[in-house]
Amino acid sequence: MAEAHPVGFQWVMEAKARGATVIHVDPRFTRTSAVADLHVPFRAGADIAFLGGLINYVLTEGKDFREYVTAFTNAAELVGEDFADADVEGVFSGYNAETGRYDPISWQMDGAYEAPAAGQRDHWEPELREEHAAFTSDTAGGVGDQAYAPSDPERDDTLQHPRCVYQVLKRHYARYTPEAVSRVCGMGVEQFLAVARAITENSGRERTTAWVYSVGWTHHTVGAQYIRAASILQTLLGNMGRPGGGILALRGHASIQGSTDIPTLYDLLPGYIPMPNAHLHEDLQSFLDADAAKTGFWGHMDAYLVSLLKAWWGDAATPENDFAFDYLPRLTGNHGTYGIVRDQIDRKTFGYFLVGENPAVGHANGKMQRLGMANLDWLVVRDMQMIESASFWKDGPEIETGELRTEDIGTEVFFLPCANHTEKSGTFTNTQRLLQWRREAVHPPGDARSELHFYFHLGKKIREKLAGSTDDRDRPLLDLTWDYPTFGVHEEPDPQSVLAEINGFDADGNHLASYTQMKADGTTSGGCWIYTGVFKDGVNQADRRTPGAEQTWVAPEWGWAWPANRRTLYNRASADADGKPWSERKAYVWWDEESGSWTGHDIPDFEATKAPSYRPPEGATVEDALSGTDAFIMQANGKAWLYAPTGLADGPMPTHYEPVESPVANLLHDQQDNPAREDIDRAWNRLNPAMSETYPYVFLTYRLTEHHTAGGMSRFLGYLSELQPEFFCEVSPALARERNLEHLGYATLISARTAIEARVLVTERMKPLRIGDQRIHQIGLPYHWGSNGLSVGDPANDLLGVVMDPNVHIQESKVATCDIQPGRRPRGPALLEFVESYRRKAGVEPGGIT
Amino acid sequence: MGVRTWLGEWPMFRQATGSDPLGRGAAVQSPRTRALEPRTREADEVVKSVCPYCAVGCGQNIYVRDGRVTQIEGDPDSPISRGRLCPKGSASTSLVTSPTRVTTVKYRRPYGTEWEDLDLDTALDMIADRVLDARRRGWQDTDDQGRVLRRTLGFSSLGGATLDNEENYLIKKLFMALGAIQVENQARI
Amino acid sequence: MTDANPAEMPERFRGRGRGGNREELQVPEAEFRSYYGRPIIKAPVWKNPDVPLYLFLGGLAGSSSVLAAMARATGRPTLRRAGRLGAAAGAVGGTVFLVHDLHRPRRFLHMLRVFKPTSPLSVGTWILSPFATFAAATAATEVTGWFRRTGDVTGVAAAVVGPALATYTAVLFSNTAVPTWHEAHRHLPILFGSSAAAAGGGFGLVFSSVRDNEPAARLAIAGAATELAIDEKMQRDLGMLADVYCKGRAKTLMRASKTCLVAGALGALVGRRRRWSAALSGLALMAGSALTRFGVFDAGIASANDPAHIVVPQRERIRQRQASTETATTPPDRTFA
Amino acid sequence: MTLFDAFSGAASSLSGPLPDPSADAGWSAEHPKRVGFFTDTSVCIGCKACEVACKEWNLVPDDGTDASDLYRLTGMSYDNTGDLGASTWRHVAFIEDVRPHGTATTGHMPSGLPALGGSLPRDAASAPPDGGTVDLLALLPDTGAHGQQTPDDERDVRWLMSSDVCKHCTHAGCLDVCPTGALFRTEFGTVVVQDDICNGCGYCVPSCPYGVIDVRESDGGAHKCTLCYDRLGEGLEPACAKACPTNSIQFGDLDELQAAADARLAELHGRGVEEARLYGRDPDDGVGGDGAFFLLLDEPEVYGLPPDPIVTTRDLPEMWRNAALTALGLGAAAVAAFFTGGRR
Repeated sequence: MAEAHPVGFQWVMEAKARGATVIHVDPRFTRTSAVADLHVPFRAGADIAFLGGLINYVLTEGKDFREYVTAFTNAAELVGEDFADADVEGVFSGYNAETGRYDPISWQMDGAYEAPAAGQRDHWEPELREEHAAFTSDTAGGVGDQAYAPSDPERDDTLQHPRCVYQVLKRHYARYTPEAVSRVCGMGVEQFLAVARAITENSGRERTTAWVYSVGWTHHTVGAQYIRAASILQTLLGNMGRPGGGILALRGHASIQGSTDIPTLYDLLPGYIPMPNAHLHEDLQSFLDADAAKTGFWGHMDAYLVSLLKAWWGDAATPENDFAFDYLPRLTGNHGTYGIVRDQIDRKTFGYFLVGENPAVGHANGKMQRLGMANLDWLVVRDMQMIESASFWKDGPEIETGELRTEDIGTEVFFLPCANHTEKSGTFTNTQRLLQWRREAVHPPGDARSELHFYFHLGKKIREKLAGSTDDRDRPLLDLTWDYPTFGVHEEPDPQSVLAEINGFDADGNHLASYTQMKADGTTSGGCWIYTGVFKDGVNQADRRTPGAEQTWVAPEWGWAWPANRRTLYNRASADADGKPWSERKAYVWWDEESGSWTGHDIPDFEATKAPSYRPPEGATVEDALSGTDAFIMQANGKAWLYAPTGLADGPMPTHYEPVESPVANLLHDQQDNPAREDIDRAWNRLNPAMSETYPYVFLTYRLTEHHTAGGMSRFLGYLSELQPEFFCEVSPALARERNLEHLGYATLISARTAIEARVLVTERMKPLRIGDQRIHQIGLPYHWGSNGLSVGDPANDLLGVVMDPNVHIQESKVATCDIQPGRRPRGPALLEFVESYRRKAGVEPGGIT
Repeated sequence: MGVRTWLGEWPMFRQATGSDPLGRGAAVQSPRTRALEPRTREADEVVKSVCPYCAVGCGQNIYVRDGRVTQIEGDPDSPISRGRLCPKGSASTSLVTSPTRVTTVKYRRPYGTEWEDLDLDTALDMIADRVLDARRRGWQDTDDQGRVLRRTLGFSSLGGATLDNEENYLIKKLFMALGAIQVENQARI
Repeated sequence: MTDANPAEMPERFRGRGRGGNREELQVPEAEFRSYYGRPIIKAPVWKNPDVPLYLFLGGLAGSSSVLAAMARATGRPTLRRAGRLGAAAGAVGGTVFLVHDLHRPRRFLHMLRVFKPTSPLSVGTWILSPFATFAAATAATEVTGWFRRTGDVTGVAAAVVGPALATYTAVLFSNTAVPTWHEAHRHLPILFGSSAAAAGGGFGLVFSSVRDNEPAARLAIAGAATELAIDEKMQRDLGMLADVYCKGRAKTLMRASKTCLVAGALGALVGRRRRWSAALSGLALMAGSALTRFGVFDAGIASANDPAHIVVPQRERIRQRQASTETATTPPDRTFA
Repeated sequence: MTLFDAFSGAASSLSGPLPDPSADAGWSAEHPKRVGFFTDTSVCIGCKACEVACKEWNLVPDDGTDASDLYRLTGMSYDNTGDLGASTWRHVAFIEDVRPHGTATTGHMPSGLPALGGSLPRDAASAPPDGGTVDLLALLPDTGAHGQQTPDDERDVRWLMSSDVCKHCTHAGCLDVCPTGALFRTEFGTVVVQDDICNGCGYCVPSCPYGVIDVRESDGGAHKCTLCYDRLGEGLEPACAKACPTNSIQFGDLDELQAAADARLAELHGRGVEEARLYGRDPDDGVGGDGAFFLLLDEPEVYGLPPDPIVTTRDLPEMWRNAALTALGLGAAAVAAFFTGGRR
């Protein structure tokens, strides 16, 4: 955190000054470790073993916060009898070895089918489940026809029933003993126990523990399950929805949170509404039936979606045409970025917009990325600097090796300069869901324009070109609401008008104040329901800047947090079942008996006047179906899920699988790696075999404080480049001895993809680990470099292959294997032969560009 | 400048006549030093902004003079950052005033070996044509089972996560209307 | 170094913390810690040969001016003429080198903004300026034959200032944080003064007739002898800080200087009366003087670049201070040598 | 105060404690309080925001003389700036300190401890200033009769970071030796170079006991931290202190900073961080105390700081005396040369 989010880290340091214990669990000793109370080094990719070990410790030692667990979680609910745990084998029931996918029907609770609040939805259309399982990667299969029946599952509030979630969980993690954790992770038993004691002693009524993670948890083939494991632990310890608790994702880009909220992601519509999959005879209602829960706040998905459709297609969206629901294109599988690149290489897709993104450096398997771009008809790059992704046809690594020739690359490239953050107004959504409005300070120079300008005018041009078209496929374009007011000589669209559209309007054209005002009858509009309220009262709430010193510590008047300006989600859980704070120290939101409403430091994430004693009547739906203790209001049953009967593609409980490229066998289960992971098996994406002697070392990629991701915003700046001027690898003295690496000399790193060179930093901060009988070396690789800019070097990401998490299709880039040798890498075609010789030795099929 | 003034500005004279005989402070201060003031004081306006690097969302104050950014500093009002910035955030002035920044359209024709210049409007028009062409070529009305797809796979987009919400919104909206499902983002990476 | 017994430390821990030149270390290795062996203070950015030559010329001019005035008084016309020209040439040449040494030479006159007794360079400027004026005026009367009486007066004035010009440069060097210079602040004035005597005397030997050159020879011999002696004492007193004189270019320069001084002094002693040997001796003495300045300059650069020169003496100082606090004696807080 | 008084040291103008250096430099009684930096390295995370913020504000050029020199790794941990200089007014040092296991509890550090106590002194590495390669391996401890290395996982590491800056000494060598008055003491008690005056004589460079100030090749002027003199007048804090994410760099009135530092030191000692110590805090030290002082977690020299700096001008009166006497001696010798032993 100190490395990549230094200013956020001030609060950690402040907590530390007030007596908090800071524990840093990281394979590397970083600048965070340097000021932590305890640094726990361990093997990259072993996080679930570690977290599972902590869960096991909590359960076997009875350290869970029992009142919290019984009040707010599904611990007491019984899992269906069909469920079979992963156990020694490491595979849950429902796995289909042929398709490599799970059918989650056997994971269901006893007597109830619950819709997930996120993740793998659209499971519920009976006649389509087999088709789904066969060829949609998004859907892990369907379940039975009782899908819509909201019913309470069987439960045992004593938590003793062998099939209750608590016991299932306990059994699942029983094998994750401290000794097992020590063996798998390479950390000492005492070290593990120190962490276990620290977090359990620091959780409960009086104290809370927070977990903070970044892409070190998400860049794995089991990434989603890493986060699940942490959420199970935090829920058991009662650390969710409470001040000083939570699982905090430190996101790495100014508005990457916003990019998921208003997603430029293929599988989502704004506000986490799933994109519709292709089905026979699907209409709006059947989509909602399949994707939306009937209870909890997702029960209003109809209002959110209809308002969205109204925002996009205005008067053309009518009850008669299902509010233009058919205008939305349909998914049939994985169209994530790596699949797109595969299709580019296969010449199935022809054009590509790169908008402030530099995949030639920043994405796993750079060769694959560049090869994709070289096979396009046209490429539009919008950036401030001449990044590698714009100039790959000229100076990419494949030009040097002769794999590609400039004269043979047919890609037409448009480089359009873009405006920077001072040259346009708009909102970023930061890592804590806070929208902050930036005001334009200066006009962009030359041809530089904002993305708002570019896409607005591109849309206008396209609509002009199609004007008068009678082709049905052009209706969505021609009916689109696309008339934003513009200003200035460049006709810049007014970003406030866009934000206002996102916020939404009622039938009279008034700004909506809350998503609870949204209706499914077409009388309201709103582009992203979770952002509704950001333009409450016609005021740009994201532009509020009451100084921090002039308001409470929660600072509700700085910017605007979704939803409804709540700063901590599910904060109803900061009070006990009766609505009283768990402790004075940790009071945050509580039930005020006198006024008959929830109150506190934050805006309650709960219906304001629903008393703790409220119990839903039979047949209640949406929020009415949630009781006064159901704090997790987006969940269909209002409970935090210790066991996830649905929503995940790779199991209801996190299970330790080795990274695909691992130097060791899975010591906890027979199954070596995630059986449901996604591969791209192509010559340009060869994988190192597990436990390969040819590629014996683990490497991990990361950022440095002094640079920013793929370097487009840092490698071109002198003040930053001089601080970290060259690409380097970090190795332990032991590895340096083993491979004759010289400090400040060059090393060549080799994987089945390619070989790259880096300067060597020999440092005691890298530690070899003992895993079983093996000594495992880990190599650190900051990934910021490319061929352009002031500070140059080989891209570390070129070393990586692409293999993905099945839930979110994110690549495993935080751990892989390689070899390392002293000296510089071969140049030109010799590099290809060098890499091929390694593949031969490792028994990997021939690779490269074929 | 009269002799008196000149003499009065001569540090030796001030050494001899003033309170700084050793010539270490007040006596040797130059007129230019005396007139020194922070360049932020000359700013025409101070614009509230947010750091464009990571997602902590530190507040920034942008100092502008004559339509140019002269300084970017942390916004002390921000309850998130309290006026502080990391090295990248502190380099924001360099970022926005970078001399290597490309500010005109560059065009590489198919099989070309060099960049060419292109008018922005022409570029936009060419891109619109290419979008429509790729959309047509990649169009799918239904799949082989007759399921309605109503989409195109002809082109795709990959956005960085430093885009504004409003920008992402327009991208998503336009692509959905085009039937283009392949919209992706750094958030996937 | 109070928290560990060096004897218990592995050999490799006891590095000098320095990259090169280990082979020439003649002093016992001292244990010290440093930041990657990097220098702690900054070495002078003064230019070479500008500054050593300025020092040499200043010394030559200063002593020559006295010789000239005395020669005028005692009726030694060739020595007078040589001294006057030497003083003027030294002053003008020195000024040129001093200005050239500046990284912003056009601002030379900024030196005249202030008079700072804390700055040897400021004081030196205020010495050099009048001296150069007097010496140049004197030399002008000498050459042209005009205003001889005025020339005699300015000659005396120059002679009054001259010795200061010759010795202030010692303060210039020793009033720095460069250990080998600073800790020699008792020796350097004598070294530079005697070196100036050798240079001025040598100049007189070269350019005056054998009839007039005896005072020059005496001054030069005395200067050379004193210089050799004080150099010896300085290096002894400097202790480990003298190691910079025992290696690298400074070692070569100082050895050459000694050779020249000894040869020149001997030559002056026995060969003063022959024009050619007097001239040769004079040249040797001047060379010796110049080489000393170059040697001291180089030694200072090497000292500044050696973190051991900062850390070891300062640690020792701290140790002695602590020891004296414990035993209630006066702390020897300045010198460690 | 007369020139004579001042120079003779009677007014503590050259060394020793000096409560008000601004007044000593002729500023009137209404001058502002002395300001400074307290850099608490125990909370430094080595982010280098200070380096960048300083350069952005002061428009300091990239460091190094040419491009090949500029963007080169030094191999000194994450420090690629090397040291303070004309174009580096804040410099963050990184020290990777290794000690064998057992000098502290495994991996356990008391709360508030950035590192373990009780260290085996050593150089972090030996990087020659000329940029050659460094043999880090040679510095690793040997154990055992057969030269077996201590297993890597049985050594502990701590990583010290510290943002160095001009000390703005009470008795500033650079200021005292400056012959033009370019360097001067401001009304805030700080030491600043006036670039319009400096003629690049370079005297300040070797006169700084900390190796702070240097002459920049590109413009020939001497440069160093100004403590953002231009900002102070407007009531703004210096750019580095403002940016510092963890408040490792604290700016304020010197007396308040000293009190804060004393409290912090006591707190750390109370937590068992025995190796914490203040550096430059003591008005009785060789420079009369620093305007910018530090809390360090190891010996100063480990951070590249002199352990016991003394301002060179402390000895100046004696030097002048010696030089004057020698000058008299030289004059006398030259005169004597004309009389000794009569004329032959």
